[in-house]
Amino acid sequence: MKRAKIVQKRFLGTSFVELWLEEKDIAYLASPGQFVMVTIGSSYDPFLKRPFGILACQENQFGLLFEIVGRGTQILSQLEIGDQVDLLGPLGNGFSLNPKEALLVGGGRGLVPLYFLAQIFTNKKVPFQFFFGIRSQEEKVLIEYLSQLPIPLVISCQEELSGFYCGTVLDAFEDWRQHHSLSKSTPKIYACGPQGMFQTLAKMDDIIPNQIEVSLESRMGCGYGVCLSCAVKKKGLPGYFHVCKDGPVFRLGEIEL
Amino acid sequence: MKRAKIVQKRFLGTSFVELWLEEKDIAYLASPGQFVMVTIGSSYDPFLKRPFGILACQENQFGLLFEIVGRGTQILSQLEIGDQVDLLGPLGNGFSLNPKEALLVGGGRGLVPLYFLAQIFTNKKVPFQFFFGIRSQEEKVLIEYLSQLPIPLVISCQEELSGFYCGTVLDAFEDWRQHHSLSKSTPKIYACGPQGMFQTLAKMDDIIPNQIEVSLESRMGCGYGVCLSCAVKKKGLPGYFHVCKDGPVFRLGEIEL
Amino acid sequence: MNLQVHLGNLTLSNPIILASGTAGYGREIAPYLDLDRVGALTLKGLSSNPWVGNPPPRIHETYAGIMNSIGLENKGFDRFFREDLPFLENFQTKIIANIWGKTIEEYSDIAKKMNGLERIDAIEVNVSCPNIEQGGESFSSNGQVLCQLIQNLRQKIQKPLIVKLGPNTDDLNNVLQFMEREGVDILSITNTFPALAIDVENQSYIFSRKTAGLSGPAIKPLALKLVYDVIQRTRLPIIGMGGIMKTADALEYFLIGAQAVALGSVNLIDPSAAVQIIEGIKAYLVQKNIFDINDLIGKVR
Amino acid sequence: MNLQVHLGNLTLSNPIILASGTAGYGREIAPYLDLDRVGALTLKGLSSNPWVGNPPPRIHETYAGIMNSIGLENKGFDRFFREDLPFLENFQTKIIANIWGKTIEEYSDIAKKMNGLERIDAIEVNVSCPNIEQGGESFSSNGQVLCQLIQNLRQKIQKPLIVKLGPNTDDLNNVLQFMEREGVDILSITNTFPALAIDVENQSYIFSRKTAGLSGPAIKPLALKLVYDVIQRTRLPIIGMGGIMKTADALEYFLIGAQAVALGSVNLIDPSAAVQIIEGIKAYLVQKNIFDINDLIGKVR
Ligand SMILES: Cc1cc2nc3c(=O)[nH]c(=O)nc-3n(C[C@H](O)[C@H](O)[C@H](O)COP(=O)(O)OP(=O)(O)OC[C@H]3O[C@@H](n4cnc5c(N)ncnc54)[C@H](O)[C@@H]3O)c2cc1C
Ligand SMILES: Cc1cc2nc3c(=O)[nH]c(=O)nc-3n(C[C@H](O)[C@H](O)[C@H](O)COP(=O)(O)OP(=O)(O)OC[C@H]3O[C@@H](n4cnc5c(N)ncnc54)[C@H](O)[C@@H]3O)c2cc1C
Ligand SMILES: Cc1cc2nc3c(=O)[nH]c(=O)nc-3n(C[C@H](O)[C@H](O)[C@H](O)COP(=O)(O)O)c2cc1C
Ligand SMILES: Cc1cc2nc3c(=O)[nH]c(=O)nc-3n(C[C@H](O)[C@H](O)[C@H](O)COP(=O)(O)O)c2cc1C
Ligand code: FES
Ligand code: FES
Repeated sequence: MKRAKIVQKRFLGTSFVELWLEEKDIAYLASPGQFVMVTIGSSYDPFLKRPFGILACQENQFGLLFEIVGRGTQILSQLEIGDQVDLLGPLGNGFSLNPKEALLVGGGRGLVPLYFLAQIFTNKKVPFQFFFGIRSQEEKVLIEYLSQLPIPLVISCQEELSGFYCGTVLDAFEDWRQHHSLSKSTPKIYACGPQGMFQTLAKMDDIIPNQIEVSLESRMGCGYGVCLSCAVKKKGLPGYFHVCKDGPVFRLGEIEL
Repeated sequence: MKRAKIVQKRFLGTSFVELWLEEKDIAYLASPGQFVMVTIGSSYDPFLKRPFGILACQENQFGLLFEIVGRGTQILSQLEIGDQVDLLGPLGNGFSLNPKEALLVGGGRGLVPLYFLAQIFTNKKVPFQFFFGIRSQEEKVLIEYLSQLPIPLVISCQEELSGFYCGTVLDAFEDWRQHHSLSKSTPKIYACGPQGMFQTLAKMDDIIPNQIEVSLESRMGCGYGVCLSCAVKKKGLPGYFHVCKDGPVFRLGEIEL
Repeated sequence: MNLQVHLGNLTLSNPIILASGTAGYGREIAPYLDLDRVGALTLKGLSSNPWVGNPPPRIHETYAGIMNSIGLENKGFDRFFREDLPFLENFQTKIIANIWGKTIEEYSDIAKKMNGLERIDAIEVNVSCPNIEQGGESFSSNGQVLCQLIQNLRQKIQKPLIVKLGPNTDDLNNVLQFMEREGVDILSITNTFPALAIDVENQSYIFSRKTAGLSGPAIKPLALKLVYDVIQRTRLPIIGMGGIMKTADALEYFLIGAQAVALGSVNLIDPSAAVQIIEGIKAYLVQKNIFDINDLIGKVR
Repeated sequence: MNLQVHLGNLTLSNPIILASGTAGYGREIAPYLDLDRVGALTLKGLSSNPWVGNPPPRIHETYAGIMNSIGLENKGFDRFFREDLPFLENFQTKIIANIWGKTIEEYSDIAKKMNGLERIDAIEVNVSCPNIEQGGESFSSNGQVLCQLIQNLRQKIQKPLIVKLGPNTDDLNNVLQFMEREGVDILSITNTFPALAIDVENQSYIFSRKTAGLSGPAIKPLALKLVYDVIQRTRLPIIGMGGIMKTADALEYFLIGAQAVALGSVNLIDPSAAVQIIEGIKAYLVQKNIFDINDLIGKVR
């Protein structure tokens, strides 16, 4: 197990928290799509660690950005700069990093691995476009967060929000695709967001699910492959993948949603 | 349940912590010997509240002084100024407050209720003498703490410690008694300390156990009389007292140690 | 909104009960909780004669739970009658007397006395007590003895009769059938779970009786399973308990079919928990657009 | 200092075992834990043929515990043989194969295969599996069937045979006697506890099979009691488990007489816990001036 010190903390609105942690190994090794398992509190209630995607790495630090949705994230949000947390990582496979061209499609906290990916693509000069959608005004903080990156962005909001596309991120994505003739080499699509988004994406015209990489969430017991809790059904085959080992990044065509 | 804010915190050495909490009702109502039940952490592990004697009250604040001995006190020691704690109190009966003259005999963290008592006696101009003993150098911080009060002190240490009586507090007490002819109205004795101290005290010459008030510790489930966990055997009678309701202050003669 | 529930002929204004042994005789918890807010108060287990209980330590903290070995200490009927009953007259809340004995006769005796008190609305029989005529085994560890006890008590008790089961009831299916036949009104499940703890520092048992009863949040998923199993096998109304700490815990019991729930260990750490849970249930019903709590009971099949 | 223990004909360099299902097939946990430090590694339960297991969700957090409904997913003997066995050849630690089947024949089949592998030091039989020939009831819920299974496997297995019991073994006394007679070498206790959880938001069961197995710190006092009860009734050596998180927890099991302990859920949250516990035990022995761990085993009577 690794121990990391919190070196930066920031609330984004009331329900998102950005943490920066100092842990050399993770900071050097992590790649977009990978995650860490974080110990919650110092007691056995809550018991399990919680998985969080890696947001970015800088020297010997790495960032997390999480949404407060339950007990674990609530407790985590109370940590302060200087506190230590135990964690395992980096875990999982991560996205493929050498497409000719890429489209990133994210919703809500699905931002996290794509943000990291966008940074890598920027450095590597891989041309890409980032589509990002939020459900409501409350998530506006995520837009502001993302806008700090000097990257091509298309932003949508399901509520009316002046200056932004009104609809789901896939509506915006579809709209964009109709107005832009894609280059001959179809760009690779990377997606992270809620279950429903993946389902809709899989059914869209001109989409080859096996060329889309998605980063999944699932309930995890261990995060490193021993407990087999994180099952996701294989498509067209018997049995399950395990999100923590085989994923969290899968080709959209190989999993049953 | 009451919620109090921590307004002061200080480590005394490495194993004692003084906390001051803001809670009007407790601060106004508490009397020496009474205690509070403090919630530990925000999870169900550890589960039970922990009992702590009240050290002093000042306006709308009251003090605690505790020794880090296990998991609960460890967690409590990590609280910071500004943090909130849930508690019940003031609980228990407390010492009698109107003796003609008094001798206070305490060991280790037994200091707490006697410190409060000494303050009250000072205010009420009840003449008294405070005997306080520590086991080792490590507890020296308690002596320094106590020495801040302008009260007549006899201090002992079981280890050699220059300037102080070498032996147990009861050795020092006995020694003092032999050199001082007590006034006609035998002074009332108030004691708080480890089990062994009470046992020795009960067996000392010229001691009338029923004139000694002792403040006991015991394992507590609730602190307010519903669970019956805090049993202490009645002397010469069948059955048990309950430390949280019938005590924590008892006459030394009425309990089996 | 309706929170009223009917457990056979016992009607509660709401389905939140304080469990036996965790609310004293009412007086102790009253400074922290308006007794008229809860559906019922179950009294600490009483026997006909006073009983001193076990030597300390009587409580031990485990991971998210507590073990207790109070040993059924109680002041006996007479002192209860003098010291506590008058206080209870000040409230409208339903009062459930919890009774026990070391022999069937002792049970009978306290049952008759309680049955004679107007202020007592129902009688809950704790059958997880050592039977001194059977070598100190629990009454519930022998189905036949248990049935005998229940039959005897049913004759003495005209008030609603609640039988409180523990986790290891012998021959459960037959006992359940017998209780239905004999006209037991309500079951309450579960008492504490037999458990063990060792003091590794002193290399001894923590408790003088070695084993003690585990309660609290640790047991919730097990207690819920027990209640579920019994609900599948009987039509008697059920008071579910074990590890309820929050509204959501209570709702789990209602959803599998418990008509009421009791709060035990939580009272030790928060004497006003019951009120918060009642408020939480109301909020849940509003959110789910349910008017009557009875429409929630047994909704998950 | 001696940490070596003998469980019948199985000798472990120290009495800390990794429990089945919480350490994979060794490879998964090896990056976090030197496998040669532990007394033994128990493999995730294997059946002769691959088994897909249950649909998600498969895990649910409870107060200081977890419920799992993995459904015995495993890659089957052949893939284990190809993919994992070679890796295990790199270590000296003892390897215990945990096996299961849906019929006695399936058990037999995997038993024979495992018995033929040199690298496997002992075979642990998980008897808390659904028996499809008996309507999906667990093998351990019918004493007669259980004895039949054990007799059959004893004939197939020349290696040390460990039978792993759960909390609700039918007719335990007779089963224990039978196992002694048939020459079972070791017992391991306990598997997870049957438990239930409800999703109150969605008003449904959390798990598709409704019930699931509870493990982790919540069950420790109950598991310790189970182990204690079995120790009173048998002379077979015992591997105790259930909720061990820290050194003190392991010591409780040794003090009541378990010859070894296994760590389960703790591995999920801290894959190197075993090493810390081993170090903790050494420190305890030093403090208590005990040279041989065997002098600690059963010290509390
Ligand atoms: C690989 C991976 C990467 C992740 N990265 C991020 C990230 O970067 N930022 C972020 O905010 N979150 C991320 N998550 C999700 C995050 O792990 C959960 O939000 C967190 O564990 C919830 O913990 P909690 O104790 O606050 O909520 P809980 O109290 O455990 O649950 C709150 C609610 O969410 C539901 N729930 C909890 N976990 C899951 C789950 N895994 N799947 C479906 N429902 C669930 C519960 O049923 C409940 O309704 C990631 C998850 C995975 C698997
Ligand atoms: C009325 C009352 C007033 C008290 N006032 C003070 C005070 O002012 N300052 C102070 O420092 N402490 C006081 N105590 C003691 C304090 O409550 C305990 O030290 C504390 O609860 C220990 O909690 P823990 O979780 O740190 O220890 P745990 O981890 O629970 O236990 C640590 C060790 O102490 C033992 N232990 C724990 N509680 C008790 C007990 N009650 N009796 C005997 N052994 C026990 C355990 O077996 C273990 O060996 C008081 C106790 C009572 C009953
Ligand atoms: C300290 C304590 C004392 C108890 N005394 C009794 C009792 O006298 N009679 C009884 O039937 N149950 C008694 N119980 C059991 C509780 O009523 C309840 O059945 C059990 O604690 C499970 O619920 P919980 O997990 O909410 O505590 C007692 C429990 C505790 C913790
Ligand atoms: C995720 C998980 C998977 C398990 N798989 C198996 C298994 O395949 N075979 C088996 O006999 N026991 C299995 N168990 C039970 C454990 O080996 C152990 O008996 C139980 O978890 C109790 O120990 P613990 O409280 O330390 O976890 C599993 C437990 C968990 C938590
Ligand atoms: S979370 Fe344990 S195997 Fe994936
Ligand atoms: S601690 Fe519960 S009655 Fe005293």
